[in-house]
Amino acid sequence: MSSSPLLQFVTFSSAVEATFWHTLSTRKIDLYKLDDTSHDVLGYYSTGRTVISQHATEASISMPAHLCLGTGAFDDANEESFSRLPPFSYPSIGKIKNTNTIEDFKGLDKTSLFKEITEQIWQDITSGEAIKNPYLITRFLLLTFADLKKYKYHYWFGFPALLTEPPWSVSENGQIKSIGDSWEYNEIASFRENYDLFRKHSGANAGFFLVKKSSQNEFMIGSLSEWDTFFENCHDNERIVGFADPSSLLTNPGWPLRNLLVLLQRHWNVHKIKVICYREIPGKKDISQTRILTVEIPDTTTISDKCPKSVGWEKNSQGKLGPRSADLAPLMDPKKLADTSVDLNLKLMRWRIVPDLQLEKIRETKCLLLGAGTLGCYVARSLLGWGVRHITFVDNARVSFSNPIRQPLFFFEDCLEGGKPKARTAAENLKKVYPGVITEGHDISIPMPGHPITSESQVRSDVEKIKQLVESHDVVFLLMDSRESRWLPTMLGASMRKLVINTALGFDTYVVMRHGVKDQHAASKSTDAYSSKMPKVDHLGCYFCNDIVAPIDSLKDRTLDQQCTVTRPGLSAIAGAYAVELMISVLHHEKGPAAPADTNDDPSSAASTPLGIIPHQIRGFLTNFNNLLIIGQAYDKCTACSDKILEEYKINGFEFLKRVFDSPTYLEELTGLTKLH
Amino acid sequence: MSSSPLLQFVTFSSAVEATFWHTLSTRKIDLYKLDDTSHDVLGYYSTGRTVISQHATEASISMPAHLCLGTGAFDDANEESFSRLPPFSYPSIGKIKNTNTIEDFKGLDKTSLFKEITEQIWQDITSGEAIKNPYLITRFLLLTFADLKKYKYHYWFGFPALLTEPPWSVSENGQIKSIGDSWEYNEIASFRENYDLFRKHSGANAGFFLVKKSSQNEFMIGSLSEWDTFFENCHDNERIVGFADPSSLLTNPGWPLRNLLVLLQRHWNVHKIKVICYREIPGKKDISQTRILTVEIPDTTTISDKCPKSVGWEKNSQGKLGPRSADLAPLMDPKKLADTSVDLNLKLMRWRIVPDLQLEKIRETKCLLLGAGTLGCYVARSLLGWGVRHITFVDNARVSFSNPIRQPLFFFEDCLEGGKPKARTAAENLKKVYPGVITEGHDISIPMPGHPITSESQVRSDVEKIKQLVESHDVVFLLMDSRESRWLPTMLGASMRKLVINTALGFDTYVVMRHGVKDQHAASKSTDAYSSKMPKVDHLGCYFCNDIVAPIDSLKDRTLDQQCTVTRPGLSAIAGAYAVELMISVLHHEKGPAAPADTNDDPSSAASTPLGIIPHQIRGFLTNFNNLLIIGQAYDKCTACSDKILEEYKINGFEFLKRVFDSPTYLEELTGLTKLH
Amino acid sequence: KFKETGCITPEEFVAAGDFLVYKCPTWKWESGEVSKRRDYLPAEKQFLITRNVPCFRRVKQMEYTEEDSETQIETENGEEAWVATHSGRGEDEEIIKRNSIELEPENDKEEVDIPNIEDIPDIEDVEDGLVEEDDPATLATTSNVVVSSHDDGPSDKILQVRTYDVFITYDKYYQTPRMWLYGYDEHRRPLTTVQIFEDISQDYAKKTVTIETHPHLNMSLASIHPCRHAQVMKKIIEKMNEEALKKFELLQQQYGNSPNAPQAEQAQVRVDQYLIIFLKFMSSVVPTIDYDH
Amino acid sequence: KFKETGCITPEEFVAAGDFLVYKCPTWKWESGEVSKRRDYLPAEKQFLITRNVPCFRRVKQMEYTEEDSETQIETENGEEAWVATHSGRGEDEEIIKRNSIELEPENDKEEVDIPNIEDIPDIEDVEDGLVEEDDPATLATTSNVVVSSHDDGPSDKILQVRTYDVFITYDKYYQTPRMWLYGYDEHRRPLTTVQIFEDISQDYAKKTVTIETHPHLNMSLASIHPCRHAQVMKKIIEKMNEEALKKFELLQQQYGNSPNAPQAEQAQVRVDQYLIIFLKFMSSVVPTIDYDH
Ligand SMILES: [Zn+2]
Ligand SMILES: [Zn+2]
Repeated sequence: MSSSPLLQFVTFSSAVEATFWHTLSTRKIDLYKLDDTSHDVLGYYSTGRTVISQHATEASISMPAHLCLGTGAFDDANEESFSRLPPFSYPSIGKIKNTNTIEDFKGLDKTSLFKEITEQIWQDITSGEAIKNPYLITRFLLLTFADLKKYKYHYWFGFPALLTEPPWSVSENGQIKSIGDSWEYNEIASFRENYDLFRKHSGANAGFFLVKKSSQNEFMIGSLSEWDTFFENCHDNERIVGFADPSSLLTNPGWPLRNLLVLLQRHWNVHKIKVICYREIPGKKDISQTRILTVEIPDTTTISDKCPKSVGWEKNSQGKLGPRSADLAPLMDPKKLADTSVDLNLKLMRWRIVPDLQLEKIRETKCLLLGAGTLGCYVARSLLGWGVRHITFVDNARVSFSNPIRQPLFFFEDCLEGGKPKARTAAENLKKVYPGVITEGHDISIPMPGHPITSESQVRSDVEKIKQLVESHDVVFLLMDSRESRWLPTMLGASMRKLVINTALGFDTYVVMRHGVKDQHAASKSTDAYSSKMPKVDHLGCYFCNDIVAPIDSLKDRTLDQQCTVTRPGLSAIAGAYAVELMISVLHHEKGPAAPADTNDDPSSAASTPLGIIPHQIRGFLTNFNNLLIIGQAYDKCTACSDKILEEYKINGFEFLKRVFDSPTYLEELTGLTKLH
Repeated sequence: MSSSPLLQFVTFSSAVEATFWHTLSTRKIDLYKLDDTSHDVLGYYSTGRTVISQHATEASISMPAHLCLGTGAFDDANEESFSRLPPFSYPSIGKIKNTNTIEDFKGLDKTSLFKEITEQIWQDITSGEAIKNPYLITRFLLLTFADLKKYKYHYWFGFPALLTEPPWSVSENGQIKSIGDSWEYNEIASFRENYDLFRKHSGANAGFFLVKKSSQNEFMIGSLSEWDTFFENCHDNERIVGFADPSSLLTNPGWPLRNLLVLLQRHWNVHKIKVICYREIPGKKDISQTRILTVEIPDTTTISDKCPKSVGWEKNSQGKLGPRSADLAPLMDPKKLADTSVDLNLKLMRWRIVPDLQLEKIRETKCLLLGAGTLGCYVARSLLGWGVRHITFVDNARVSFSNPIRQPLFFFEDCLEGGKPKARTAAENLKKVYPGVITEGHDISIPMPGHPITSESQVRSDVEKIKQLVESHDVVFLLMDSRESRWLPTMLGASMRKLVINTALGFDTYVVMRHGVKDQHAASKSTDAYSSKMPKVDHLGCYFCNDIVAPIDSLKDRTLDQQCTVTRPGLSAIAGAYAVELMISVLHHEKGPAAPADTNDDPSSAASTPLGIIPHQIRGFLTNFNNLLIIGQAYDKCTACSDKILEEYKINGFEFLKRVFDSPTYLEELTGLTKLH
Repeated sequence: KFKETGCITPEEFVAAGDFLVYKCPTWKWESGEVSKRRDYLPAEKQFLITRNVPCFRRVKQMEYTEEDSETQIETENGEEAWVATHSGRGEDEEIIKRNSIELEPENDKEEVDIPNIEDIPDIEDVEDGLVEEDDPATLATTSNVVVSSHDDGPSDKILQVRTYDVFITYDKYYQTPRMWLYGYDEHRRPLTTVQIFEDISQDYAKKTVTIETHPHLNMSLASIHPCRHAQVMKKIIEKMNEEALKKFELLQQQYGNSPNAPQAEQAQVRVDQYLIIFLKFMSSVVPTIDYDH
Repeated sequence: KFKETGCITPEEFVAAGDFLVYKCPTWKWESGEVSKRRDYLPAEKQFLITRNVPCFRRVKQMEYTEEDSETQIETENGEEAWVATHSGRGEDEEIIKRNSIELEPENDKEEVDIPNIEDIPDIEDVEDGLVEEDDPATLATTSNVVVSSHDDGPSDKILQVRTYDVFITYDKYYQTPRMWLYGYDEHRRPLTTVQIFEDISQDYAKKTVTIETHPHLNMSLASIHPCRHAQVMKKIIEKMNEEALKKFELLQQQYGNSPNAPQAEQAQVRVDQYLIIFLKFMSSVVPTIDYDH
């Protein structure tokens, strides 16, 4: 007898549904609040399942013995809630202790909590309650701490199994057979049919049952409470107990059998009995994975009235005794959800239409928006739509009452008490649209040619800041409402070879353009594939290239009045969107900012990017609802991008700028424009 | 003596600066809170001013005797705060009692409050304090209630004047002369110069002074406290008192003289004295309006130690004893300010560029936006920019996490907990942009052809609601993301002859169009000026006019996938803005929705509206950054706008619609499209 | 009419759901949140769910065997099509096995990486002084694999696998069912979107997987967007009917004019079979998620 | 340089402000809100103000007399120009008179209309039991006009008129001064924007009047937008210098080569006179607001 191999049981593996955590969070917030007393929870398990390999030499693949908790876990345990459990499952009652803090969780007296459940099981066994309701012997303990802010859940299950001393072993030399190896086909069928009937009527207690063979070689099923009558005429070795076995291993029954055996020993002094480990393929009327074995302990073994010791703490994912964690943030943290949704939405474009779409490049492109007015707001919105994550605003104005209706990042509220600073407010509101955006606003006024310096230290630091901003961004958008303020960033952009996108509005006309950057490789590659295709423009111009006066006096230029700007309201939405789409297209050209310009004169020529052509200047006319694409050559006397200017800036730095700001004519003198007048 | 005419005094007229109310509000909120104890306030007045008419027969025009309260009114009364008063002004100390409620204000024991100030003045007179600081005799009372929510201020001034019994009369038969009629030119000059010197040194008390003629025929100035020494060698009739006279009337001195005379009588037993009513034109060294008179009371008149009676409540604008009100809302209520600012900004367009701009018509145009997604949001934004006040949204979706980055009326916050309903949220957020907008959102799903009805009562009420909405709006925007949902509003719009603007997006293409409305007068006016100019299209088509299948299956139409929509992010901003600009232009055409279509083929032809041409369809291509204007003729077998359909709807109403929703082929059968297949 | 359009009405959805639950009882009707109930569906039959569906391997680990019948379904415009690969997938489970070895170290690596979030190390390091009785009757477990060998049979092991909760809702707009997925890793931790994508047929399905709020639950889940469902279902049903017709004709030849001869209609797909077919179709999108159909 | 551009620096603004305050002492420097102080201006000289400026009539009531010299200032592009009408406006005050009669009933009507806001009727109806001593020494007042007649002179009356607080700030962007207005009606009630517009030259000025937050106060005011100020100021100064030069040449002819002869520079506009000129220019925009300049 002592040679019989020891019976080893498969422990439960907890399987908590996301909805359980969700419900716990809701209850914690709405119901429990700071109350951390224990509550009952209703779990369930199903019978084990094995996928048997086709190759007999290899091991079969088994599913763990899951004990599950779902949405309905907090319902009171009764017939109705049992009936809402998934089909083919068996209930298990647990006690959940959810702490308020992680420290409380760590500090819990786990041993005594575990002992409490153990004693409850023992109590139900000794009182006979477990005979009426055997499902009570699968009681479990669940310790949790819900980090509601991070959507993170720490938990630890305990499945108390009462210890038997000495432990049970498998009779018949450890033989555990499949039901098919033990019984005849029609015996199995009768067993299955009778069990299905039994299950229908037993509700929560269908997981534990008695089995005996009838005179007609049929297998009859009874409930534990019927023991005496059911087994009345049976020999000891004709008595069979069955249980719904969550284990899927061929040689090991699941955890519920342990306490069942304690119950049997305690009440009917069972020392040896045949056990059916009931396993089914749900809905398929296939119970071929059911196992049959006989277990025994020495018949001298007695059981005291004292509650036995117990084991059954679940191990964590590292196989150690310790809590587990579930991170539900990806599908519950709204910010992460927003990230995912935005990401997926953008990817749809690539998956469906433009396989060459460089979403990652777009995402990482750092955009500097000079001006947070109508254009700035619309450009920021479109950039966000493209998934650009780095958006920096520069503006020195405050939000005025007439702004919000035309500037889609501001609200009435932002105008109160003299108005919030625009740049910072635009950034703040952008974050309210999409918390994942990395954005900030700088309240800097951009020094302008012919606008003499009033505080040199201030201007010096402003220039330094603007320089740093241009340097640390990839694309510079000029979206100001004055012509002069575009000069400094145009010059800086040219000197740092940044992609500069410039947008300016008239009443019903607009221009969207990119400033040229000399193609550094153009000289060496004179037979470039592009150059033959393109008009003879080897260096695209900037906003100032068409000027014959320096950008000091915008008063005459009706389209660029500050504050008094009069434009058709739809214009900035259109121009802002084109500006962004132009940027996106340029990003897809191998030469980037130095890409040559396309026109739409020749519709037959292939587009130079996967997204289409990349023009130099788009001029739009709302009176006629049309656009014109224009290419402008860089001008060697340009007051902003010509070599003379860039050279002078390189050599004299701020001193050069100071002269520009102070003298309205200095730029014209320097470039030689004065001579042309 | 009794024949001498009675001297009548001009009362003070209160003149409160807006900044005073502003400061009061701030202090009430930040400092006083619910404490309504009285506080001192510092007022000021200047001398009176008359504009003398050129025509001697006509009366001269006089300014009221203003007693002013400004920003500095709450500063403690001391040398420093006096010095901050406006130039050429004299201080006056008041007591302000600001109540918490209008009921408190009404219930104030005004008589006793007034008496309190009266007694304070009397106290200062009897104690001699008023000799040292004569400005104390101009003490006043101010009762206020500040309605902080409405920026409305109720107030009542009391300027206590102690009564003399019998009253003072004007000697010399009531003669009151101008200084020029009384004195020589250099006497006046010496008086003016000495007074300026005196004023420089007397600070707050410069408003009351003594005058005597020196041996050099120069007029010397002294302070009240110098009375005994100053007038030591003067005859009674050489004694002159002067005061800064807020009155500008030729025959009536101002209020401060009353209490001054009481003071003189009380301390020096004055019964008759010459008075200089000092009046200047500020900064002009012109005191020619100064008046001189002699006043007297019977020398038997005595004055008791008891505080005399007093008068001096200010009358309200209706000339009755009662409080006044100041409404600061127009320039302090942020909502009104926003209204004004927005209005002015729009008017700038008309004033500067388009004199024929019909801002009022635009403002009153009621716009129905079917769809509150990317297009709906952008269209609403542009409408707001144009000053449209009536914007109604219809949508049945909820805000999802991927929405806010592309739909500029939604925020991350709106996505939480399953997302807020889009239509209502769009309306709410639009109000946050501009509280003056009249907007609402309806959570209605638009029934679609070939989408069978699941709940007839629901669909019946939805249809009814949509019908009412189309009816009660002037313009219907179709901004949905599915083709089929456009059918019902297209049909309704056609049957009610509404302006329908339809916008649909592809990946990088879009169409913005207006649905045609038959020109009801076209038949009678066949030689219409327009018709000769226009292409031979007598009735513009709708969105479905090009179809040869009914709008039941949009699954094939890649550009119109619901939710899975893939478009370049800039597209909706552009298309939405064009849609609104198209609407604005159409509103400026005399025929409105029935206006014929322009193309931009012939740039020489004059634009048909002050804002430019009005095309039928704008098709945009982002790959080429260009637009195409297209004109489409109405199709007599159109499933949405043809006479057959409209007729059928007119006759059978909802029964017709039900058949359309239930049967995917009914529309094609009805119009005869089936035969063409 | 579902044969012509591929769409079904709410009533048909309920009928097909009832049939699914009858045929595959692991599926279950649920009522969801009361506030989110749709009135065109019975209160107790708002959506279908099956829980703890195992998913043994990732799509990329799936090998194409010759038995796989590829059901290419062409769309009119000849563009991307739904390919019902592996619709004939059967017991080619040896792949699982072969992969399970290479899979484990990968997972182990992942596990070591997981507790790198602020407070987990504390938690996992707790150990807590908690020591359990040494119990020989408890089957020892190592990491995520339990191997129990005995003399007279093959050794078997518990493979910790991914599991999914699978939902089917009715989409009112598209008039088709819609599938939703919630996945758990080998340690029952919720899967991230990126991880879920490993179980979705890369080339085709990903294009229409979105994360959205479940219409009946307060949760966001991955969902196969139904924008092409009707189209595909129509094709599949047509194909099935054609094949059934061929079979029927063969049978009729055998029966001749016998009164027992089967009726043509019997061979045709019934609307209550819609969800069974739908799940077959979905199994080309999520070929490794082993739900019952 | 201000002659070339019409612009001035902050320093020049302060100098011109000081000169204005010296010449027209009703103007006063103020410091405004501490938090809104601009560091390019002295703390105590942030902006200029003059208070209680009378405004006797509305612009539309203003009649053009032959004495009015219209100073048409043309802009390059020949479009709308600032017209300095009434720059020679003097004592044509009879208009006020003539209008004051027709104006009163208008105002009376307005007054009756004003208390139509919810709680005012109560307030104005209060009467409150408050009865004052009958006092013969108080000059009786009726509505908004007080008429006091005496035997030996013309009767005169107090005309309740509109008054304005007028502010001048420095605009950093345009480098010009900027004028702000806050108006009160005959009963000292703040004017609405529409009312203020009645005092602004309709044809020209309105186009650039905006309501904005005062840069140094926490209030919103009507402001003449400075976008054309520099241009106009330049023209005016040029014209003045031309005229001064002509005058100077005339004088020089008289003086001959005398050492007492005036120097040409003396005839030229100095920068500290800028604000005086500016106010003259502004008086074409707000011709009836009678501030000191
Ligand atoms: Zn350039
Ligand atoms: Zn049509």
